[in-house]
Amino acid sequence: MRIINMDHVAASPLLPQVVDAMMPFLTEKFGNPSSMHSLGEEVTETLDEARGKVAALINAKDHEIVFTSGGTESNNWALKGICQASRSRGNHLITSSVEHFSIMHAIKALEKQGVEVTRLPVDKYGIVDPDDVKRAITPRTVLVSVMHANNEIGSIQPIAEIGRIARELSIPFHTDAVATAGVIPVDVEALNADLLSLSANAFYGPLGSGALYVRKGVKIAPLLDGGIQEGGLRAGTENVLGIVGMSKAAEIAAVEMESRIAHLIPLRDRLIKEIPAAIEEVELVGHPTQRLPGNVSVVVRYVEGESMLLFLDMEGIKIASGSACISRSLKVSHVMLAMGIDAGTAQGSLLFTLGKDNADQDVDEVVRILPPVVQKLRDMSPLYKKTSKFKTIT
Amino acid sequence: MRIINMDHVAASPLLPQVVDAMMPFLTEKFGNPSSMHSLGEEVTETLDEARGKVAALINAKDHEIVFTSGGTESNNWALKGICQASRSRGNHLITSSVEHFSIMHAIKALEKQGVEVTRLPVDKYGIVDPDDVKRAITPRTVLVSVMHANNEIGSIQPIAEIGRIARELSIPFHTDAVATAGVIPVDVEALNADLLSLSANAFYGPLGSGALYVRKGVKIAPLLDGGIQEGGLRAGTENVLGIVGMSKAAEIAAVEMESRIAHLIPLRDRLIKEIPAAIEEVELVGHPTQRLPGNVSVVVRYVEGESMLLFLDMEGIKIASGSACISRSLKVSHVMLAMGIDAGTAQGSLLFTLGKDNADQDVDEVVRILPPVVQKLRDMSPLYKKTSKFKTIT
Amino acid sequence: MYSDIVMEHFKNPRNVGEIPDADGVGEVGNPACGDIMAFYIKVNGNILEDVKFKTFGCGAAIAVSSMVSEMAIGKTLEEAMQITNNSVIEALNGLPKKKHHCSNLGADALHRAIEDFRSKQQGRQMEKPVDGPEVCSCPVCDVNDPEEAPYCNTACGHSSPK
Amino acid sequence: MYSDIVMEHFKNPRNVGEIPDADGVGEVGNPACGDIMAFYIKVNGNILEDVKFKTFGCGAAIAVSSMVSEMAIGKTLEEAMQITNNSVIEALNGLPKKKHHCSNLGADALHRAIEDFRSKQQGRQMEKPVDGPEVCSCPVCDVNDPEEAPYCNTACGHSSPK
Ligand SMILES: Cc1ncc(COP(=O)(O)O)c(C=O)c1O
Ligand SMILES: Cc1ncc(COP(=O)(O)O)c(C=O)c1O
Repeated sequence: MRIINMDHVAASPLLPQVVDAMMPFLTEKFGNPSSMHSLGEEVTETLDEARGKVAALINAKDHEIVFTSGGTESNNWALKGICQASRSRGNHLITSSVEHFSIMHAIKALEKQGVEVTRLPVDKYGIVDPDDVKRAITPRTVLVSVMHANNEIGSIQPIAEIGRIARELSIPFHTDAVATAGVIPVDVEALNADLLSLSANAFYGPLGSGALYVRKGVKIAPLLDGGIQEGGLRAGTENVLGIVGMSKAAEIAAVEMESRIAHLIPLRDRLIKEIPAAIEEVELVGHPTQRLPGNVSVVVRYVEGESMLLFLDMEGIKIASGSACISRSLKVSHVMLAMGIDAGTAQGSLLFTLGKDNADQDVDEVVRILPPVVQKLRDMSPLYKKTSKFKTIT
Repeated sequence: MRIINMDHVAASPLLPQVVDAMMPFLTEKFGNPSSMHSLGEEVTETLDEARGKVAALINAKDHEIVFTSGGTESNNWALKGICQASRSRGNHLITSSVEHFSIMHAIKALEKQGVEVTRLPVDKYGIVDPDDVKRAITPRTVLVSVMHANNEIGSIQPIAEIGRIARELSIPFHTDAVATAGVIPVDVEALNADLLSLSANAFYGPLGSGALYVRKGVKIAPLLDGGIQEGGLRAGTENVLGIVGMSKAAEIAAVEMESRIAHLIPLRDRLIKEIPAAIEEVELVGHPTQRLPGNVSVVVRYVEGESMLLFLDMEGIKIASGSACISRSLKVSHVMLAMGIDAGTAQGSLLFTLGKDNADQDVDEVVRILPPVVQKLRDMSPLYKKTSKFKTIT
Repeated sequence: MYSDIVMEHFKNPRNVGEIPDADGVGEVGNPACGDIMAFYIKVNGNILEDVKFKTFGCGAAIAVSSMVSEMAIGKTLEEAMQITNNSVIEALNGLPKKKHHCSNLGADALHRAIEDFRSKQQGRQMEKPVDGPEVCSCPVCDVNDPEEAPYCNTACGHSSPK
Repeated sequence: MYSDIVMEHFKNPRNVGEIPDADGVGEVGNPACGDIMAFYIKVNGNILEDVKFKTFGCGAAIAVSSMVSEMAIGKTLEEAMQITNNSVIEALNGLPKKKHHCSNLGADALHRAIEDFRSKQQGRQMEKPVDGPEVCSCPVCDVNDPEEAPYCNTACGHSSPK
């Protein structure tokens, strides 16, 4: 059976060039960049180059890139590190109500320590109004953190505008760009970002590798204290393998980005059009055009996401869902709730995240396989009114 | 030129079996363990197995192992997470004066937030007196953290005894076992440890991968908040590659540990005997027998470590030093200072950390090459009194 | 994740449907938690002559419903009341821990249908059942998690303090 | 890490030694920071006829000492006083940033030896020089770090607050 991976948000395969770049660091280049001797030095040089490649991807300067263990660490560090460093200035954070768990729960942890939080609402497309940011700012505000694009619903936020508002009032601005960096153009200057989180797997780099961009001059406390790796900002022996892989992936993403986007958008738009045409009572979640090039998020009424996902999995189609059963938290996506979608409807969430290797025939397959799966499950659903009251399907 | 790596504390090459185990996760097994579908599931199974292997290495239960980005994260998390979770119980920490930077500076960060700290002295071998631990405990003590063995001087602490004292008073006990786990027997039951940090490279696993053992029932706040990876204790997409490598390395370490130790101790003891025999005014640092099997730490008077290291590097011998010039902090090792070694003498630090591939002929080479290097540098040193006052060496 | 038996029941659920003139009906769950199960029973004497269900929920919920229906058919009411979460899980050759709460719903819905039948027999209107679990289960240690945390705060071995 | 010129001077340092009847002696540094340099000069008229040094320190410290001695020999005292940290670093084809503080010591020690010579000429005893840098430099941004932090707390782009 051909595997159709449309769950790139969860994991994308490494590019072959990335694997090739990593290979020497599995064998002969095993040094620790902290070592003074030649074994360490060759690795130090590699890390310097890696930093440059990741910096180039987002138009940053080399020394503004700090390697981390992924988007979650970057997000936790940005929030906790800025709050810690800003205690004398204030204790108020502004964020949105559709952030990733790694922002949402880091902020909850800060709230327990007395930090005050404004969570901005979103419109029905999941998008923040920059004017709300302006209104929320107080003299005690130490950070604005709004994600660049939402991984679950695909909507892209007006980050440049939000960043401009924060910059005018000299408030540091962080954006979680895990869903966008390496995927669509991300430029820390254009976005007015002071801190920006990214994660390697979004652009076909290894899982568990990421970076935080920290604009020169921004005061941030370390999350990991210890040795003087990463300019004293992030201690710990570096995950050299991950960094090498991420940087190679970043280098390639910069080159291929335009053609990847041009490839993805027509596939995305076919699914957005053809799924609701084939199945009644299916709705698109998120903004129709202001969205990630590979993101198709829909809700299918009267059925629950995991059951659809399992049938699709058996047919070789790999996707995700924001339903409660699938979430390890057993709660329906807070993102959809924030957009005004009710919890019952949100259970029918299906999330297709396309990648560079998806093709038109993959879309054909989804459009062929999904409708009978949905029908079978609707026939079993006590919520589905249209089914003949006494019909059984066994 | 044959490379003689005696800097295993900085980096050890991956075992070939570890590389083999990692390979599939560079290519076809790219899934995210959080995914519901088959791509994720095969990886989830791998992580479960990996947890079991790491647990077995230290006699823990599977669910007590939490994967981290290395020893530094494990140490930071143990300290900050316990303090955070224990606010209502107290705010006093007990530690030693010879801990790794990742403990020392995490504690300094906590001190700035009002945590009170007792730093226990050490004897001339760098060893803590368990009675001092007992005396330091107050009703407000929330954690005792003393390392298992010191990476720089090799001395092994009386951890089981310190753990017993803490256990009797129901105070959580953490030990930084980065230098010992996978190297010598580490058993969380025998050591009475409630939390234990380990790092994969100590036993020929990848850099930037580690774990924290958290005994069932111990209350700890997350350092990385977010998704429900690692049972909700450590959010973030897992570094699957690193975890797979670490677990394979752990599995092999458990099997080979005894023979590795039997191989290392005679090499270590030859260096400990033959270096001072070949060079006058060289002293062993740390305990002569209560020490890591591969650790040889000496101070060479009147010369500075980096200059010796560079000459050895040119001859293919890779070692480390605790001298200020080598430390990225430009400060001499706090460990040696705590042992009562003066700063000037400590500059002459040389640290040989042997690995399983070192052989007798490597020891021969060191004993052959080191003495003329030292003599050349002593002849250049304004501190070396014995040289003829007017002799030049050019 | 799921055992072969679970997958078999999920793929080919037995006894799906409604019974138009059911002697008892039981419904539990709510869409917010992701599962709703409705059980319909036909009683002959003291015997469950027919059992049907409709389920909105995850794979486990569907398999559990199917298994409960199979286990119940032909049993006496007393025997059917003995069907427990654990016996269902056992019959399914196990369920992932985080899915255990789904199996509770299956037995509950059946029991409610039987109670509904008994109430009707006694000429009483069964009191409107409280809606299923108001709080969803902890995925980590399988206790109810009353709070907004993404993981269990209370009963797991490692617990994360508030 | 080091340039070829640095390595060359480190491996084969020029002018190592002491001058028994030196006209001026300058010593800077302290062992706690890892570097001590002692310079000995022989002055003929206004010219540095001979310069020798002894150095305890890292590779950069030795190379800097050697380079300073070479640059100084044959120069007038005034010219030698113009030798700066930067000119030494330049002559060495650069030094790693974290080693910049070593190069300061080389020029300083030479200048002290010259001052010692001048003081003696004027029949004064040179005031005992203060011992080298009491605080060691920040490896990250190369400013003095007065505190115990392992990295620079003040002037780097990213700074970590107290
Ligand atoms: C928007 C967003 N932020 C943060 C993260 C967390 O990144 P990581 O899984 O690398 O920790 C993710 C992961 O999917 C994400 O989609
Ligand atoms: C005793 C000790 N603890 C902690 C660490 C930090 O571990 P890592 O480098 O994996 O962050 C080290 C590293 O060498 C160590 O030797």
